[in-house]
Amino acid sequence: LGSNTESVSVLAAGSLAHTFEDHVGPAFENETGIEVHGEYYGANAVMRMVEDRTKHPDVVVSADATLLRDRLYGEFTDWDVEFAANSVGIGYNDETTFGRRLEDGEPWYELARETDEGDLAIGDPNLDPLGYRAVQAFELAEKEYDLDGFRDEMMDVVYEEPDEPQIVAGVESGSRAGAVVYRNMAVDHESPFLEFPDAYNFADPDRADHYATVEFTTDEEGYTAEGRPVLYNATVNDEADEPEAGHQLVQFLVENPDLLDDAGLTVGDGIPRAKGAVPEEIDV
Amino acid sequence: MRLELDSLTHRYGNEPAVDDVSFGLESGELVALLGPSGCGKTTLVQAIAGHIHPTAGRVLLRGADVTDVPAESRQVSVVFQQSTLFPHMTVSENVAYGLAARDTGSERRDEVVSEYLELVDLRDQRGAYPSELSGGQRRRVELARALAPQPDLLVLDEPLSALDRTLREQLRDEIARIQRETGVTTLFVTHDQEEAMTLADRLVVMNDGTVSGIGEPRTLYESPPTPFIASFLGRSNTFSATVIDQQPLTIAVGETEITLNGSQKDVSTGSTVTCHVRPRDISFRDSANDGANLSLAAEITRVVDIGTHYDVTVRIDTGDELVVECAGNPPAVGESLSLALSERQMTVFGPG
Amino acid sequence: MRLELDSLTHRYGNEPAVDDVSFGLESGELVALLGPSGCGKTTLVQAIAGHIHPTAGRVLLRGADVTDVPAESRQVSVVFQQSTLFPHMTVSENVAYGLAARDTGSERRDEVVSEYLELVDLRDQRGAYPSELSGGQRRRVELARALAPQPDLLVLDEPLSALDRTLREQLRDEIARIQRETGVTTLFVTHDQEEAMTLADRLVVMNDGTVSGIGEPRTLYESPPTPFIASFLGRSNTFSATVIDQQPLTIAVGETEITLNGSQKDVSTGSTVTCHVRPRDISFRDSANDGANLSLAAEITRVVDIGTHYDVTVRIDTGDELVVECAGNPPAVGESLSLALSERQMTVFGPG
Amino acid sequence: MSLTEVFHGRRTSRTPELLVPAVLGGLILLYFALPFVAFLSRTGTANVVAGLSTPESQTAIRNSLLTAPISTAISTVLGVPLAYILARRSFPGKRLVEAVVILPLIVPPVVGGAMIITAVGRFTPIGAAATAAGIPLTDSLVGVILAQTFVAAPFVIITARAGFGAVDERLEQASRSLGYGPLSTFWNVSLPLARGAILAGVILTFARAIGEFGATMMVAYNPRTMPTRIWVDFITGGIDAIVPLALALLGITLAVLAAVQRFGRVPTVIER
Amino acid sequence: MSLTEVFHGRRTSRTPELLVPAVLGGLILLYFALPFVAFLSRTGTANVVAGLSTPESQTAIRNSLLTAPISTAISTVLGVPLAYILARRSFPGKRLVEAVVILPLIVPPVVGGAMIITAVGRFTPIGAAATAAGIPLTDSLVGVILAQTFVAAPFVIITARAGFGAVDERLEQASRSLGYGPLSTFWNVSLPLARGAILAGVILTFARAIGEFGATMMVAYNPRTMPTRIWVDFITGGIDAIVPLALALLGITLAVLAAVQRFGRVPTVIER
Ligand SMILES: Nc1ncnc2c1ncn2[C@@H]1O[C@H](COP(=O)(O)OP(=O)(O)OP(=O)(O)O)[C@@H](O)[C@H]1O
Ligand SMILES: Nc1ncnc2c1ncn2[C@@H]1O[C@H](COP(=O)(O)OP(=O)(O)OP(=O)(O)O)[C@@H](O)[C@H]1O
Ligand SMILES: [Mg+2]
Ligand SMILES: [Mg+2]
Repeated sequence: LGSNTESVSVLAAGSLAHTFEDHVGPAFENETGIEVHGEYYGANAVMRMVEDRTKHPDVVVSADATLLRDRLYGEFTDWDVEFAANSVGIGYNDETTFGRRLEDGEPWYELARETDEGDLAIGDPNLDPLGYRAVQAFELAEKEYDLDGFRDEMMDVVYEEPDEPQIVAGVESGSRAGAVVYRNMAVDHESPFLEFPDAYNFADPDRADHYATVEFTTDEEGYTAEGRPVLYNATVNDEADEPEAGHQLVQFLVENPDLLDDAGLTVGDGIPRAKGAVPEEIDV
Repeated sequence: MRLELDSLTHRYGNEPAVDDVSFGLESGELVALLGPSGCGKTTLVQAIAGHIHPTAGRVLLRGADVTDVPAESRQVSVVFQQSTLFPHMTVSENVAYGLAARDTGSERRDEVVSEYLELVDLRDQRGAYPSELSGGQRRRVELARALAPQPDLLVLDEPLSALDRTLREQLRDEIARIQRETGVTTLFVTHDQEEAMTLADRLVVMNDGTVSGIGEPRTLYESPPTPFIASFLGRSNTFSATVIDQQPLTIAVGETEITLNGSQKDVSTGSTVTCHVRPRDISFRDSANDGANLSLAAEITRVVDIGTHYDVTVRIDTGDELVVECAGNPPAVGESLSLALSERQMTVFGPG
Repeated sequence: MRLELDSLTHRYGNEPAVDDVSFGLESGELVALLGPSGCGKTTLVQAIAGHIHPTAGRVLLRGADVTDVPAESRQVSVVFQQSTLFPHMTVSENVAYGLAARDTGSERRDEVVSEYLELVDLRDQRGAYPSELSGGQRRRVELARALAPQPDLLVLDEPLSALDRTLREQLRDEIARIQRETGVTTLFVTHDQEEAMTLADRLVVMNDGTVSGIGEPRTLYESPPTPFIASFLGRSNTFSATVIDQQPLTIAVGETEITLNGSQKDVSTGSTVTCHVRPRDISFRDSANDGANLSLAAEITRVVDIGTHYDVTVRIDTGDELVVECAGNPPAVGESLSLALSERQMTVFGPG
Repeated sequence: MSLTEVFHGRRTSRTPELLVPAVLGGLILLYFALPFVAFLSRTGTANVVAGLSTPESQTAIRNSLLTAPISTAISTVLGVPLAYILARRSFPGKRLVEAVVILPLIVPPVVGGAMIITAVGRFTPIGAAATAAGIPLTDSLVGVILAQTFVAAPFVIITARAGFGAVDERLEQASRSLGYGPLSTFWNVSLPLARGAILAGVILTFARAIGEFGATMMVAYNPRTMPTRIWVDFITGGIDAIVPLALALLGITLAVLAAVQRFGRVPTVIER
Repeated sequence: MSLTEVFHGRRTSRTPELLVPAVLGGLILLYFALPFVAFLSRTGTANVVAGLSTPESQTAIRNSLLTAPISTAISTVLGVPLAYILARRSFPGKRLVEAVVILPLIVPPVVGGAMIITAVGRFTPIGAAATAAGIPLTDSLVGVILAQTFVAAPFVIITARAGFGAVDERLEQASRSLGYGPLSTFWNVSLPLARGAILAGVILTFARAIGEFGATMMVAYNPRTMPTRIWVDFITGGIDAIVPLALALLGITLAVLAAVQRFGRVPTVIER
């Protein structure tokens, strides 16, 4: 049982499944001979599993840089590297009325207001950054276009999906007209995508302050997340079985922005960026 | 005709179990279907009841062809050979089951159930479940269940075989009484010759899937049409003889010549015939055997005390051994005696 | 003793099925266990075989207490009342099963299987599965399976009840032969009196969970110790009489006085007694009934032709009805006749 | 039952006979029990009551108690007749029908859920029609029931079929000969005799339905049932957070099981 | 079988009799089949061969074909003896044992998986010892087998128990009286007579094991089996991407099913 080849285990946010499975993994193995064993859950679940030691990955990758720092710093790590950004928008099904009208150029917020309950999906804001980012995007859009009560209206009609994978599947399979997703997810699934303007797409690190004007507090734990750019960061678990391979993988992410770009992520200026006591194996 | 089988044939796979069987029951008749184990009796019952579809032939009930009619529409009450009591119902629920199907009111139903449980001597077991009954008790419940709906056609597949003689005779008499009183047409399957002969208006004797003979019990018993029936319908002795003359038929048994005035058998002179006579019908010649007009010399070879009587085995001239039933004072082994038998009780079968 | 039951009692729930039964079988004996349906025969068999644990009492085999010994160590061959053929084995595999347990070599096994299938007349069914056999054929396979391991103790629970008479007698004779030849101790459970009396060295007659009498067949038949045995062991007529005198015992049957020289019954003068006589043992008085020393006046009330003989019902002075078996030429209904019966064949039971 | 009694009476003297099977069986029991014991000993049961009194837990329990019995009822009413037909009739395509019956067992529930969505999602013809009629088939209690039924119904079908197969056909013949048609015979004889098996199947179906997560998550993540709530609790609060609901789930199922056994006088759960 | 024949012979004239059950049964069949049909008709089957020839798919298939039979074998070897004891003996604590047997069915598999981790995860004494011995119990094929066995074993236990319950105890008595002890009687009589039920249980267990996802994901996300691979394909490529492996999974299971039926001469899958 098991193979002799070296491997590194990665616990990553679900929105990165495609990136790691189809782009990073094969390329990394090609270069180093080390297999990438990925596991993908919602970003919150990832943190939870590490904290509880349900899972013990070598590398942890988060879709929300701050989340990782808040949850894992101290006990599991004291550094991380931001290696890519992503933008938020609406993935839609172009066979639905909603989709067609969106393609015809009607403003998404008008159309979204007219949808029936459940036509649009967002991630579960209590579990998943993608979920609360959608809520925050609604709030920023409300401010942007002076749409009174838009956020609350939307919260009444949207459906909260548990996990990132279901969101796109719902749109694909005809269960939803559209969903607030990351760009790379739409790219993965080759489904049409309407990117939000920079004002509320969370893609621009320079607008961090603007994004931070909205916040969301989760039901369960009362964890308050303020709006911030979608920045993917990675770290190596202090308890890792294969810290060497882990460091190599993080280094590989830093060195291969093109690969990430191909996967639908954005690697703009100022990225990669290190934070904390980055080990010397890693050179940003 | 109430029930008629018309050229019925049934095969299990390729094995024919019943082959071209035809017979009928007149309304009100009680016919016993008799035959050795494996001869196809149960197969016929299943075909009549509608639980197997015959390979060929027809089943007619009350004049109508029912070969394709489902069992529940045939209105035939059946006691199956293997127990079919409903294990989840008590004795009285089992008996009431057939009544409910016929829309008997529930008060009347209780009455009828009690009546039939009384009949089979199971008042005290009313509330018991079948698993709590002995083999014989189960049988009796099945009988009561079949009789309770007062059907006009009753098929009983060995209903009494698990019972002791007292109870068997009692139920046999009851079946006969019910049959007499209600005139229900009854087909009674049994392997017990005595039972068949006691009960039945007519016998259908089967052998190896075919009908071997049909007739009234005494006729079949006293003048069996085939050697099979002769030996099957009661204990039978056979010995061979040679035909010496035709008119009147005279045969030689060893050195004894016997003239049979009554028999009109079509056998040629010189041929060998088989004679059949029942152990009961032979006695040892003494002053009283006036009715027995034939004599044979014999030597006693064995005497078995079987409780109710003695079985005395004798050897006659031809070397054949015969059994003689004898009520008391059996002769001693080795003794030479003269056997008395009457022409009326002897049957002669031609060669082949 | 080969097999001994010591004060055996068994209750199902609270219902006692067998109550304080004790009897034993000597080595080589063939004992028939006889009794009406539901009297507890099968319960005893199950206790002997080790499939139920008696509520009280002990089972001893070959001198050792086996009450707590599991069935497989008891070395008792059993034919159960309900079929227990293994449905997933062919006929010959079923018969060979018990041989394999006893480490018989496989060649020898085949031989023995063939031998016993021959015995029960089922050569041709070797390869058939039990579901393809008729009721009687299954029974025969079970018999062969029990006999094949040549046990020294055999318990047969109604092994022949599903068979036709010819086969039954044949197998009965075979069982008797095997028993004689091998000396296997055999307990033969049956509800058939004739079978029991033909086969057994001794009878154990049960009634309602208790032993009603034990003895040799003829003794029990001719001098039944209890009215139950009298009526159970054969057809029985009873009529009441009054004791007139003690030495010699003289009784009045209606207006007829009968003196019984041989009977030494302890009954007081003036008490009412019950007399028992079998239908076979009564005849109509004519010149030949020399052995029958007693006479009773009677009137013919009914004549039934039951094939092998006639059942003639007569009414005597006391109003009791008796049945007389009569081989031929029955008298006419209404005729008045004198009955002949012999003292030896009459049993008198005291009051109570 | 006399046979139970037979064994009862001899139990003490006989138990060692089955030592080998007892040891083998003990191993798997141990393996089943170990995770539960470890789970409970790790987490403790302190705050169970508090955990169950939150409105979220209450809602989840209410939803589960509403949907699981309905799914079980649907599965039973539709599945038992199918089981009877499968046990008693041969017909062309029977193998296919049998394959269809076990398909939902083979497919991982999440995949099954995805398939259900492709069939009845809100923009499929069926889903759209239902939504128009005011009965959305996804993201609703109806959706939960659809998911539960899909995943759990094979249990009652398979168990009931085994039960019917064990009913002696001759008893049905006897009922027919006593004047009852096939349906009344089914009702009076086959059904009561297979009752034990059917009840066992119903219990299994209920257990599977109330514990169903994968397909439910796909078809109706909201409204939350106990398993979806457990998942959310797990992700937000970790393994310790799921103790209250997990215990409630086990408790409810075992209680239903005991009730059905007592009420239906089924000797044991998993009998036939 | 003569009884089949009985019905065969009458089928044509009788089918309408069972119209009501047939219609009810048809409904649930339709509901089972609909998602599959919708799924396949939506996605088509064009690139199945291509999808199956990727190294990832190959590995997943290999891992599944390795682990599922082992889990099934373990479940059978340990479960059938337990089933026999449950069918034949009464003992104190029997109810508890029965409850333990169905616990894995009640718990949602992900929760079950989480529980397994609390018992044998790498930081537990058992898990640590095993890892030290070079046999890690999580994230390994051994872990997959542990998860599959936990989730699937109840099936063979429950089905086999039903099978043993239907075996006439008198046949076992006859075998005992012919000189066979309880173990040989079990082997020669009870086992062959319950064979149909046991094989059906083995098939169900195999189907459940090879399709197991929830617990496997928790205990051993890697190495990937077919269901975990399907999941990853699903989250990376969406619903169309899972067609090849989903079809392969169905195909393998149905093939095993057919083979066991033929080989074991079980009349039908789900019989007893
Ligand atoms: N289901 C079956 N499959 C194959 N052969 C069968 C089947 N049932 C009966 N037979 C065969 O058909 C023949 C007739 O069987 P049937 O049961 O009708 O006999 P029977 O006269 O009732 O015998 P018995 O007096 O022993 O009950 C037998 O030779 C038997 O072996
Ligand atoms: N399992 C049981 N539970 C309760 N009562 C039973 C059980 N088995 C038998 N009995 C009762 O015990 C008594 C004796 O039954 P048993 O089977 O020993 O009778 P039997 O003499 O063999 O009768 P038969 O000749 O009818 O087979 C009967 O009254 C029967 O009702
Ligand atoms: Mg028969
Ligand atoms: Mg008995």
